[in-house]
Amino acid sequence: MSGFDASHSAAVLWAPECWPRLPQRLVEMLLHFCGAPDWLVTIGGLVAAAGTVVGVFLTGFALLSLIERKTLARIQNRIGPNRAGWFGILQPVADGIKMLTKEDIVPTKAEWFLHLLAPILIVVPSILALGVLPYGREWVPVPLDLGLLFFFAVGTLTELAVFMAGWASGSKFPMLGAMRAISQMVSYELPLMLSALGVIMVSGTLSLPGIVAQQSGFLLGFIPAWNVFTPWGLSAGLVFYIASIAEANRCPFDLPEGESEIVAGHMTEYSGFKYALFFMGEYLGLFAISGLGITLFLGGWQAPFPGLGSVPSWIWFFSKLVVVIFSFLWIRGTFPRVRIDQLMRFAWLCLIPMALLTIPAAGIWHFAGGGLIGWAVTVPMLLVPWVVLTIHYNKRLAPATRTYTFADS
Amino acid sequence: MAEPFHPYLPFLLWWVPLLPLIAGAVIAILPNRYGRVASQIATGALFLSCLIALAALLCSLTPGKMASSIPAVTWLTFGDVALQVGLWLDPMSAAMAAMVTFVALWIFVYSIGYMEKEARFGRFFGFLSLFCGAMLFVVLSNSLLLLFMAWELVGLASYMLIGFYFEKPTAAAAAQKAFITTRVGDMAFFIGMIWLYRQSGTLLFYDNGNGLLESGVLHSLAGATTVGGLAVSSAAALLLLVGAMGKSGQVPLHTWLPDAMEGPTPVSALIHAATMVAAGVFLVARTHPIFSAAADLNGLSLPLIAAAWIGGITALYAALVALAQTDIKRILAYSTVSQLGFMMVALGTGGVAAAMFHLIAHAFFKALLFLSAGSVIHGCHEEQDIRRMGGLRHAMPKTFVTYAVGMMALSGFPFVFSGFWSKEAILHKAQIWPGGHGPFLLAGAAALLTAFYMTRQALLVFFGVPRRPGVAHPHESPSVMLVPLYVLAAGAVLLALVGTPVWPWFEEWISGESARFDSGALMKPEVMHLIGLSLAIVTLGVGASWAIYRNVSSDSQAADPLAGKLGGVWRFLEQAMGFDALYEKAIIGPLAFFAGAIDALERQVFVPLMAVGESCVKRIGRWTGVSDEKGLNDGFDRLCSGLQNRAVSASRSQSGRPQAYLRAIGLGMSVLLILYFWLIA
Amino acid sequence: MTPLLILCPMMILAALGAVWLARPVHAALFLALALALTAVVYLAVGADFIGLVQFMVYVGAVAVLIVFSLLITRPGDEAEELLRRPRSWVTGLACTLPVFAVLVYAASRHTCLPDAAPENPSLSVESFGRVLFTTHAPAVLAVGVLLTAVMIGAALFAKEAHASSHTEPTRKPNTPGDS
Amino acid sequence: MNSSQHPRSRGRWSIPGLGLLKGLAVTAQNMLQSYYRKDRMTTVQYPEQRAPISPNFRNFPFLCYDGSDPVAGLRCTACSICEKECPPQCIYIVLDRDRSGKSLKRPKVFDIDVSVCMNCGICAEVCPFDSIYMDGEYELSTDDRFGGLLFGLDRLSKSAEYHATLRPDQATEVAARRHAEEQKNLAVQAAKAAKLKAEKEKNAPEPSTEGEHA
Amino acid sequence: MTPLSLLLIVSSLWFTLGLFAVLTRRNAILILVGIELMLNAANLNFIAFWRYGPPDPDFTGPLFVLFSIAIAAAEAAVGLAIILMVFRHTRSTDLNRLDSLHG
Repeated sequence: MSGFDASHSAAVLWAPECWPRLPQRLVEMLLHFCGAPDWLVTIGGLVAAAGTVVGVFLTGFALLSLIERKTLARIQNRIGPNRAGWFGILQPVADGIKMLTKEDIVPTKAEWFLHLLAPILIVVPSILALGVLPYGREWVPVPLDLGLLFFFAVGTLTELAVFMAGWASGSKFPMLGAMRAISQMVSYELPLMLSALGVIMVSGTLSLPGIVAQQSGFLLGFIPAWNVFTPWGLSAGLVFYIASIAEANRCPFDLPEGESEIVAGHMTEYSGFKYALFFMGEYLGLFAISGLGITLFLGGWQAPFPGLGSVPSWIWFFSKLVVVIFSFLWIRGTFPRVRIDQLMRFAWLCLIPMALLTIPAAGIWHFAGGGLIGWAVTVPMLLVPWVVLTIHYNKRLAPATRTYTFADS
Repeated sequence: MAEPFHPYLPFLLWWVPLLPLIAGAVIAILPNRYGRVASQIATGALFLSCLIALAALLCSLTPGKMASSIPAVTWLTFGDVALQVGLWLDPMSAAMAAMVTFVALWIFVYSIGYMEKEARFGRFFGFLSLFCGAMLFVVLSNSLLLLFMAWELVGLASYMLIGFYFEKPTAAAAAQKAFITTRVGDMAFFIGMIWLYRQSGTLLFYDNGNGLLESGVLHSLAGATTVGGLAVSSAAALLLLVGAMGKSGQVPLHTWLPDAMEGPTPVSALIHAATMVAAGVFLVARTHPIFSAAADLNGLSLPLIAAAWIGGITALYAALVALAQTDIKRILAYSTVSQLGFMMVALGTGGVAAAMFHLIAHAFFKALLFLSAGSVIHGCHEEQDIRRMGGLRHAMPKTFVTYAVGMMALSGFPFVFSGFWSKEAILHKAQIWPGGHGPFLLAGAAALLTAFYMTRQALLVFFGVPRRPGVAHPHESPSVMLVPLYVLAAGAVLLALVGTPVWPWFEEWISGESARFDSGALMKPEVMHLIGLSLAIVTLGVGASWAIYRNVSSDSQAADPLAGKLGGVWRFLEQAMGFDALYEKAIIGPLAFFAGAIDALERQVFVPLMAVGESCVKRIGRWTGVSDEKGLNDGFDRLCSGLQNRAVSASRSQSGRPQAYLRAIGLGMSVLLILYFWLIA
Repeated sequence: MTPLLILCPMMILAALGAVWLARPVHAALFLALALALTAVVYLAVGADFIGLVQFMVYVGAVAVLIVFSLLITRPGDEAEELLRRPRSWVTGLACTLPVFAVLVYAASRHTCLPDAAPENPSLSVESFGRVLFTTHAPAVLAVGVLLTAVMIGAALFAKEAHASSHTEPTRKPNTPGDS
Repeated sequence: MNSSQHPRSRGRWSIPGLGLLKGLAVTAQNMLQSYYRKDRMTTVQYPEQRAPISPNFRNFPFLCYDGSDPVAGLRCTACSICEKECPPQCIYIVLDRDRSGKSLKRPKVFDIDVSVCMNCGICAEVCPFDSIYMDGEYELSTDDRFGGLLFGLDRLSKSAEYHATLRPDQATEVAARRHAEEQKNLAVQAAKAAKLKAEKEKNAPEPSTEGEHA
Repeated sequence: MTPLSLLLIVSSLWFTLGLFAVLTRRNAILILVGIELMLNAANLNFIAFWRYGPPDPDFTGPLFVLFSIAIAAAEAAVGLAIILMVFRHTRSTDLNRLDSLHG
């Protein structure tokens, strides 16, 4: 990125498409007119850009923590937080104040440094991952050529952080929770990455803006050319969706912190601000992985209907994000938590085979040019294994009927 | 008429062999209880591939487009060497593919009825599909390498099918015998293949002038000489011939073929008619240009002569042995060996087209015969001994008719049966062969005997009175088994239409010329002469057999009428001229003797020596004991404890810890390094 | 050059930590740090793709695997034992120092490459992938077969051990909670 | 999971995933209807709204008095049965006496330490004077841990009307009984008085004139 | 000091340290740590020579590193599986306790 380019016209600067970059431009302009050297202008602009992303998503985090509680309450026919501010709108602030003012407890047996490092390491990769997503036509904070690889690479750091949290707490529940979390994350990372492979093959690039650009246009004039509207894309997207629920430790795959079994998993020995950091890391990770799913399968910032070019593209991205996040909440409000053996079996026996199958399907689709032949070959190729695997999973791999000795069933 | 099919040919032809292979793979992962589904998959896949093969046959009928290469696919690249595989469609392979798929399809249908009650029903069809797919690759391959791989697959599938009843020790032994015997030939084939590759740098048959079977490469192959002035092409061809002998059951590698009767009857039909044994003959036919590359002016070359003689000998030998057999399937097996000998004669004497015609005709009527025999066996409740049958034409009239058609085609009944014309063509080729009359005479005698023993078999099985003690009443087979018989019988008859001298369409087509109708061809003196000879042979054989076996005793234990007249010769024939015994003596015997000798050495020499040593040691021990008692006791103890202490401290270095060893190694290496630099400085 | 000057001492320190620290978990975490620093070095010299792969495989998979097995086996600290057995590390040093000397010697011989040689351009994924899947396709296939075999093998190991733990129920259970 | 019988009983299965979708539909319905069907919402907005408490609800004890004077109308006679029966011994009673030391049959001190009380209700069970009952009040939080939770007579004494609002059935029953007893007592006293009078009349020859004077 | 020689020195130090760990560590998993260090030292050399060495249009260095990484991952997986199996049998990952072959 070069220094400030004075040739930016005011029209471009103030266009709705560019609003999210306003802070960056303004800081650059300010520094430029103050006579700062070029490198300082660049760095200042980058800091402002990063600040925009972080600010947007921290606000999102605050709102989400409230909306999640409200939604879950409504699903359970309750009202939810409504005391702090109008309709409880200030609840996140109240929570934040509570978290910040709580005592920070470090257990005697804990290793204080790793204990401190873990919550930080949980937040960092999420923010890094958020940095490479394309939010709009003009809004890509860091346009990397290897964006997807970068996303997955930093994503792996979370596992080490969880391990640190579990181990450094020096107590049993965190340790058990960390072991669960690591085995779950390792298992579900495979289908996650494998399902992204098909997209890489078809778009021929690892750059996330490139992947979004590949999904532009409309089929038959009204169906958006998103990957999810192809047979392999639907299959891979489904795998990606399920695996991302597990990667984000969301219900029904939230056993690392299954409060009815192991208190709070690896976060058991944390309190106050560190605990809040864990929460923040989790929500930011949720945003990041939903954003990646949108980028890979739901067309990123592409508009869902033709003729909507005047609407700023980042609005589409965030609308999709809201829909996806809401689906996560809905699922959390609906399904009970699964058992750990069911969880692992599902990953290894259902998701990974399906993710592997989508790769040849994507290849066939690519070389068949996507026409009727592509549909004719890939639909049965994917549909049959899905049906067979799910029925098989339901019938044979589900645990045997339990008989209760002391209770009438 | 097949014009619209042409553009899709390169894509579709791959599916001819691939469909059965895929079916086999699918069946392999199906649970055993889905046997019926498996049979449907296998038959359906073969049906599709049969349709494609017939379409391909139609394509190759178009003049000028008779040969088409399916673009080669690079299979593996090692450095700058690329191994290519591809398919080749010419009249020969088209006809073979159509025949294999068609005959095998009906064998599949037949198996659905025949193997119905089998526990491993599904697996059987998996193997059958694998077998067919491999054979189709053999037939359609445009590369010696692909052919060889498919060839080995054929061997594997035959091994599994012959040993299908692996609980039976004889079946398991027969499967091993088949596998190992053909392996002898395969080794030669492999060496020949590698030699050809080394000499020519390619394994593709046709490759725009650079292929193995095209003139440029053939010239260079024939030009190079090896041991004894033999052209390289001839030497390699001889090796290929050995491979073909192993697969096609030529003397002396034929012993596995009769034993292969241990497999289920449809398997026998498949092996003898369409797939396994035909592979050998097809190999020679396909590589015939190599065989004749170094031919002299008369068209003679060493491998061709060898093929002709081996074929003749095999034909006569097997026919003789078949005379004395009593197992219905064994007779058919030997007749197959004999007919393969015919084909070899034809190949040796230059009649590739005649050989192919006989191969295809034989496929039809031999499949027919085997399936009919299976029907008979099925109807007689798994009875295979012809001495215990008889009079079956009343019990199973439909089977009788089809069997009679097959038997007459095999014996060479004149004019309306394909066997007559194909055999006649071979004899014609053999007769005019410039290399001598030996193969012709051998083949003629074999034809006579063929008519004889086939008539004998038919008489014993279907005529006369029932001779079956303790066997329940025979019954006709279900229609799922009969329909294939009708179809194949029709084929055995109808094929005669395209191979008569009057309209030798098939041979001309194979040779790449357009056939024309020539009613005068029948009147040519040499053709008339030969037809007369054939007629005489058949009449003589059938007549003699009729005379001898017309009134066979109704006692199933009674000796064969010929046995008394021939005496020892009969028994010799019954033992298949002692080939098995010969191998027993020549190969297994010495090995057993060697083992026995070593055993004897152990028992007779070493054990007594040990006994002597033992007594010596005992004596010494007693003496030492005494001397020890007498005063060495103390000193010896001290010595012992001292030794023990040293041993303990020495054993401490063997800590069993890998790192200690590693460190020791590292230290040694460091010392060496220091020494090295010291010496350099 | 500047990033390297910053990174190299950190790498050395991290490796020292991985080798010298008494607590196995600390050693493993330092290994993870060292591997991550290597990835950063790769990024710094322009091998972006390799750097990210290194991060993903080593930090994301290998380090996590090592740490996970440490969690399962719960080894005790090694400090005392290492000090109590000076023989092992004295001999270890005796073995490794000459190796180090030889390596440094070899390295010094190789720096006679022209320092002013033009630097290779950084790694472009597209051309890299093209080379990988054309010239080296057999090697990729071989690695694929190897990885499949490893997966099956590791699963078999785990399975067998599982069976044996069933047959020998008398073994003393692991004493938990030393951490 | 869709069948009403057993989730995965042999031989019955449906389209995979259908059960999940049904579950999602149920929760979606819950969520949407919560906005317009008020009968779904059961939340009571506490400080503004309160749920009526059940007559069976019991919290800490209180002392009941009749009439309007909490001292004079107190039913308690300081008999100390409750003090003795109380399992955690959170009741402390001092009997009120006059100068001469004669019992006034009322408590001078009646303390209950509600931080000790375990709400068992035994005191209310054993009280023969219908004096002590379990209260329904629950907003007792205080910042004075000791003094604020030691309830004296002033906090414990509550009127019989309060009891009637808390547990109407019990209160009317008790009131009726007490009234009957009172009537009986009155009758007995009247009888006694009549007897006394009769004896007096027997002793005195002309009681009637005396009575008229009285 | 050129970047190449700097990287070479770091890599030789890493190799030496890894070897030292292999020779002196007692825990089998930590020996694996040492082996990983040695492997990475080699990888570092490949990258260093590719970057600062003679021109290399075929990406030989990165390719070798890529394969080496794949194989190292396989090695780690199998090695840890073996160690875990040993652990299940002997309840220890201490190599010095696995000396049933001692003299």
